[in-house]
Amino acid sequence: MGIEYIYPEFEVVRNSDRCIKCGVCQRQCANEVHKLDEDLNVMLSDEAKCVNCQRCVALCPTRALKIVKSDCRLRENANWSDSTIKEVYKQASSGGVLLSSMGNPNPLPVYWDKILINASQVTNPPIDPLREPMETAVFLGKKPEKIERDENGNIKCDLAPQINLPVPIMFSAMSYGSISYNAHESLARAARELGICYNTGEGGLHKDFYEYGPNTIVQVASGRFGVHENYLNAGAAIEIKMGQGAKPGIGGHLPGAKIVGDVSKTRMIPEGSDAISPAPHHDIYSIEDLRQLVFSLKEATNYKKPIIVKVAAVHNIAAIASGIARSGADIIAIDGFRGGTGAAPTRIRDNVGIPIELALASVDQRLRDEGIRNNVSLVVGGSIRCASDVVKAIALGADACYIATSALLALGCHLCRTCQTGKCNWGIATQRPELVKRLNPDIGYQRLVNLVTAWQHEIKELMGAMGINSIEALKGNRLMLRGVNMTEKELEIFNISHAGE
Amino acid sequence: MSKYVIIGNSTAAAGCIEGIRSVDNSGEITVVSGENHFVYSRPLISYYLEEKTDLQRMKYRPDDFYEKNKCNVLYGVKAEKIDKEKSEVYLDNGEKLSYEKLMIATGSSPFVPPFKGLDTVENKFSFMTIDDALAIEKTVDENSKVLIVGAGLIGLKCAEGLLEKVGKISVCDLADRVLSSIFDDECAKIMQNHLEEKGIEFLLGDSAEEFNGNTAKMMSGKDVEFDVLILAVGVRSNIAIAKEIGIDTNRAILVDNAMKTSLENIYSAGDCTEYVDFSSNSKKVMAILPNAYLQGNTAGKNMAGESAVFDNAIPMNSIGFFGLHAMSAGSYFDEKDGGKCYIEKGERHIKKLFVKDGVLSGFIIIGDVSKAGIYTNLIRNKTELSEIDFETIKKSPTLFAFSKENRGKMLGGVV
Amino acid sequence: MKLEGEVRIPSGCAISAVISKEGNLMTGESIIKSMIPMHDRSNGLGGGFAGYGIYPEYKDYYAFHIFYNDNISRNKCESFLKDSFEIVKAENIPIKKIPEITDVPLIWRYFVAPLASTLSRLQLDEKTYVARTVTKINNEINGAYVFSSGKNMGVFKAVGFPEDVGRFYRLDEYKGYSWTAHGRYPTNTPGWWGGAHPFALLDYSIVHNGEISSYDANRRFIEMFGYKCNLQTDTEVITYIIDYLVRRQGLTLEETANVIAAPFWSTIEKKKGFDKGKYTYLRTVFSSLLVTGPFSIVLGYEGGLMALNDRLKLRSMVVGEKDDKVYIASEEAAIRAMEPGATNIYAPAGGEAVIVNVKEGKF
Amino acid sequence: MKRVFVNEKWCLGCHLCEYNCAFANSGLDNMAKALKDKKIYPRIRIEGDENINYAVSCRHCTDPMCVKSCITGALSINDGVITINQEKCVGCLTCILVCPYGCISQNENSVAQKCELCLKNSSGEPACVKGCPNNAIVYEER
Repeated sequence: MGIEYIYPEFEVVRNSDRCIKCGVCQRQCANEVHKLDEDLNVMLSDEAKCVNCQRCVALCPTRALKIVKSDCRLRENANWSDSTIKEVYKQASSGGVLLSSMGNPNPLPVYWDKILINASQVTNPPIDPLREPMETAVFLGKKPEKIERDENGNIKCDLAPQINLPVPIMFSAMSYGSISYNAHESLARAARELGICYNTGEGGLHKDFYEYGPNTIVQVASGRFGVHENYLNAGAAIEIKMGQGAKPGIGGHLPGAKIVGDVSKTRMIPEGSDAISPAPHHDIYSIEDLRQLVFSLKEATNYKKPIIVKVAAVHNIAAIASGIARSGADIIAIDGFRGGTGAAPTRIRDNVGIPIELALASVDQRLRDEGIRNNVSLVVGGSIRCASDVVKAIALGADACYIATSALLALGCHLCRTCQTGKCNWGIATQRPELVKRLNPDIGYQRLVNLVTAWQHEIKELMGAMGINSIEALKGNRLMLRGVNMTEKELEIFNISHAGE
Repeated sequence: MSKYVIIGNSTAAAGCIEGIRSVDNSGEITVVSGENHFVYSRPLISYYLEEKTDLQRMKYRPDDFYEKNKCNVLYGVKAEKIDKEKSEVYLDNGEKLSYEKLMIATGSSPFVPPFKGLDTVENKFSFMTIDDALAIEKTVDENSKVLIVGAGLIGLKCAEGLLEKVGKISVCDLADRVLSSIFDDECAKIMQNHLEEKGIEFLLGDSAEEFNGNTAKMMSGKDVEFDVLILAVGVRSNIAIAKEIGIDTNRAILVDNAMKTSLENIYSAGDCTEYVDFSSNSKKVMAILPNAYLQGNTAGKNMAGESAVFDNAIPMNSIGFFGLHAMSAGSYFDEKDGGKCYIEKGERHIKKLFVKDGVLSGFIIIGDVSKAGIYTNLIRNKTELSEIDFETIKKSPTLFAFSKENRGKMLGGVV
Repeated sequence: MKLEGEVRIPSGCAISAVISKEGNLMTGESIIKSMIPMHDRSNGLGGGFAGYGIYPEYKDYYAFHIFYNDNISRNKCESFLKDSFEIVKAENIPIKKIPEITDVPLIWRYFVAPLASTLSRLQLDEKTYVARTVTKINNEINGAYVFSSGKNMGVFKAVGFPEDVGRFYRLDEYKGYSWTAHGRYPTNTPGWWGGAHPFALLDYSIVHNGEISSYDANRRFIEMFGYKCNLQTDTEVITYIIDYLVRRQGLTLEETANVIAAPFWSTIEKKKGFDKGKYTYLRTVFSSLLVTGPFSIVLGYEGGLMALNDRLKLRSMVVGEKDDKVYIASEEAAIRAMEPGATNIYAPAGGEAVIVNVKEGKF
Repeated sequence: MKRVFVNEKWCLGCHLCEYNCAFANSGLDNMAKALKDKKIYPRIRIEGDENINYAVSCRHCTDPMCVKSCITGALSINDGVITINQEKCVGCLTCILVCPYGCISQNENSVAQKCELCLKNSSGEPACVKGCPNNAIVYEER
């Protein structure tokens, strides 16, 4: 109270004409916001605990509930926003680093929204995806520089290992531990049905999910949790995680409270011990070290698995990517600064890294300038929100996109951004059994399948409109893009024309 | 084409008809109905008095029941005699019926003790049939003083049915408690208190000894004035017709678990039979409607050539008086019989669970009877209580007491 | 208004071609005639021809056809050429002044051979060297534009209707075993001579009708390998793709067609054994060279022609035959104009390459 | 025949099924109107504790004790579905005494009620199934 007091951010508005006191809100709120007062026979709310996850709103059978932003504001100040001031209060009270989850919510430019897509008119025909074949398959991996022939003159058709995707979308890394077993099962099953890949993240691979191996990317991060020979050989590819868009330059910290049962077994660390991923890989202090790890992993898997190197989009990303492309990596994954996280220091999340759109544009161009674009595939993530974002990313030069936040939304996430509390009311970012069971993978996987299928339809529509009937012909096809509301410099980096040009 | 003859036209007969027809759709079925009524539910006669039902709704089966089941029903006709050699049944109208399979479902009749001076009572009734109910209804008015002899099920249901229609009701019974056949003292007291609160007067451990017009002289010496006398002392199985031809009988006709009597081709079911109580493993007359149906149905199937058994019959009752419900099932073994009793009790409710040999043998509940069938099922299945969470199920009947696996079987498939 | 090369200009077109499998020579008269019935497919802003086997006396020399804006650029270019090549002949390309063709630049022709000393110094094969030189001139010498650079072949193009361009260049005076022709319908250009088609590099020449939607994907990929798409035209990028695949990667024309108009995955899935592997391989490795959107092209090269449609056959193209000759055109009328008695007229399927070669030793 | 089944692995114990059931069988078109400030009499009930929950409703037994034991003939089996004629029922509760699953209960008028798969109301498919937020209750052939 007093100096410590911060007025709640949200208000629970309950329409008493509609509330039938069924108690569903009370039973479903892990934050214990709602309570039936037996004496008054009314439902009461403790709004200080509300994180606006909308679980109660979504389950209230009479639509009696809504959560609104509190209008109890501090005195207006264009420099000192409410949230800035409250962060100062919190830190003055706790003395600690502020933590947040999911992607950077601040109003920084979203370049996807400043890029518009072309369509065919008159001089060439748009193509109707319902009538004509419309191909969205891609192969990720290193392509040979030179065709070779055998003694009979036949082309030698042995390719380096590839990931073959029917649609250029994969689910990006989310570790078992940061998200629940059921969330992982949903992702794995959806990936299998869609023929795409999901990514274990750095928490190892639960024994139940080895069967989804052909649709799994196994990750090796700085903590090396759950990494062993079978694990490396279990997936379709191995991803070395050097960085994450939400928190470039820092490691991870999964509190011991979440290292329970199967999470501990899967990570191969004792129950209750904190899972700390160091900021760097302590065997990689430079690019030549990365090359060694890449080849160690290739050796361990008999050169059967493509190696992905994932980095956060940072200032010097083009040069970094060029280095990675020459390290023996087959695929480079770049994670933009809006990418999600289960927990990150707020200052890092909100201030470090660059937008994926710019990173992609400059990396693709740099690799082409160096003539090595075909030696490596490029996967981008960090807030790919919809099918048109995918199309724009491909047209800027990506081979495929990683999606995670959108996948979580499909699983029920309402972006309340409090994953770090472990009390996810939607059963996603939690290990509490009673919460985990709220995500039925039968529903979850189907929704993921629906989402990607819907995006695929939209991608086909957008391609058809452009007169393109294969995604290959879209890759790097920046002529299909125009900018709006951009400076000359931005247009130059994107290497696109302004709309109207 | 088989010829089936059913003597009787109540629940066991209906069960028998449905049993036959589930196997044999063409055999000829003849029903000999002593009462001049479409099959109706006997226990509803008290509800009729109470106006909770009517003659139409009392019908046990839809109006097209006999037609659909292709039955020839002889109303108001009684079977007088069976010729087992010729396989024929002689009727009181002089006709005879030949049968291949015979069902004796003669039920029971009110037992009227030989009271002195009973013939001096003008308005005296039994309470067994719809005709009894109709006659009582015609006789009573709001000032009537009714004396019911017998505080068993029949007497008390009659009291409930009449309470709103008459001035006063007194119930006497030689036993010192109400519902003595299903309740122990403790339970009986709770129910008695409830009935007394509603306005019924009890004279227990006391009974009429002699009647003189509208006065009953009690054993205690007391005189009780009444306008209407209802005799609900008990019932006797109607077994004469069976006994006559040498069918094995005790208090009632003895049947096995296929409902066969000791004579070939002759079956019996319902209140006129005596058979094994699964909960105590002893032969009993369990004159309750569900069992009558189940017996009749089993018999019917067997008469038509199947081999069905009904081998887990238990005594059970579900009764309510003025909103207070009571249920009982199985057998009650107290400690001297090697049993154990768990009791949960309050002023207006009680629950007693009787356990013997590691299984639930019986229970009595007054008050919240919801889900009591789960207990009944424990008795019927002789479920080992060690396999379930008895502590949980003691508090209230719930499938939660079963293992996850068993619960999965119960709820996860077709049962 | 931006000029050709400064902006990408979509255009519709007419194409036509003829080849004698026996290597019999034909004057350019017939191919000019073929463009007349397709007059409406052009808008007078570009027309051109390529003839093969037309310089038998200089067949061992690269024939450079060059537009100059003026003599300054010519002098600059010629002095550059002299440093790198032996020039056996330099001359104006003969033309006939006609009112339909105006704003004529300087049009020169050189028969050249790379200096052996230069080649050995640079450790380059002849063709690579020539291709580089052409790219260099076109990129670096202002006002000079090499529009034909093959041996024993030549491209003739101008701003105007194709039939006028043919007369302008006096093509009836040349004899070749194969000819291609192009009429252009650009939608947004003042017209520039260099921008007319065919587009050629070494002995490859391309006439193309269509507007490909994969342009920038193709361009940005091919530019990794030293090509510069200055004209921003489909023809240019397709020429470079073919040069890259055939000359530099050593693919056959069929294989090249399987990259440019790759079979659908569903089609590849139905193939068996080696073929399935090969198609998958080609499509995977050269995914960025898949050309989508409408096109019909005729590729001319030493000793043959290849016609190819996009996978969905979004542009018309028919093939006909008569005796030793094979005819290809956007419309059957064009074939009939060349040979009224042509038979076996058919429309090749989308993605189906039609390759016609002159008999070995006949060219 | 399709029946209602619960998978306790996914039952959250939210009790929405009970409210949806009560509403579907209320004959009213608005849940607040139907249930506000009223005791509900659902035909499906949640059992369990804080960790394990599951919903129970009539199993529609192939050999139903309730139908055989009903003293009035109010319960009957029609095309596999066990239905009750509440006009006939006098509330003796014998059915409750014999149902092995505890699936029959008393309604607000003290007569027996049970799940009739929403065949008699306007829900279309069983309301408990339709409203279950986690697909813990399904309506299917097994």
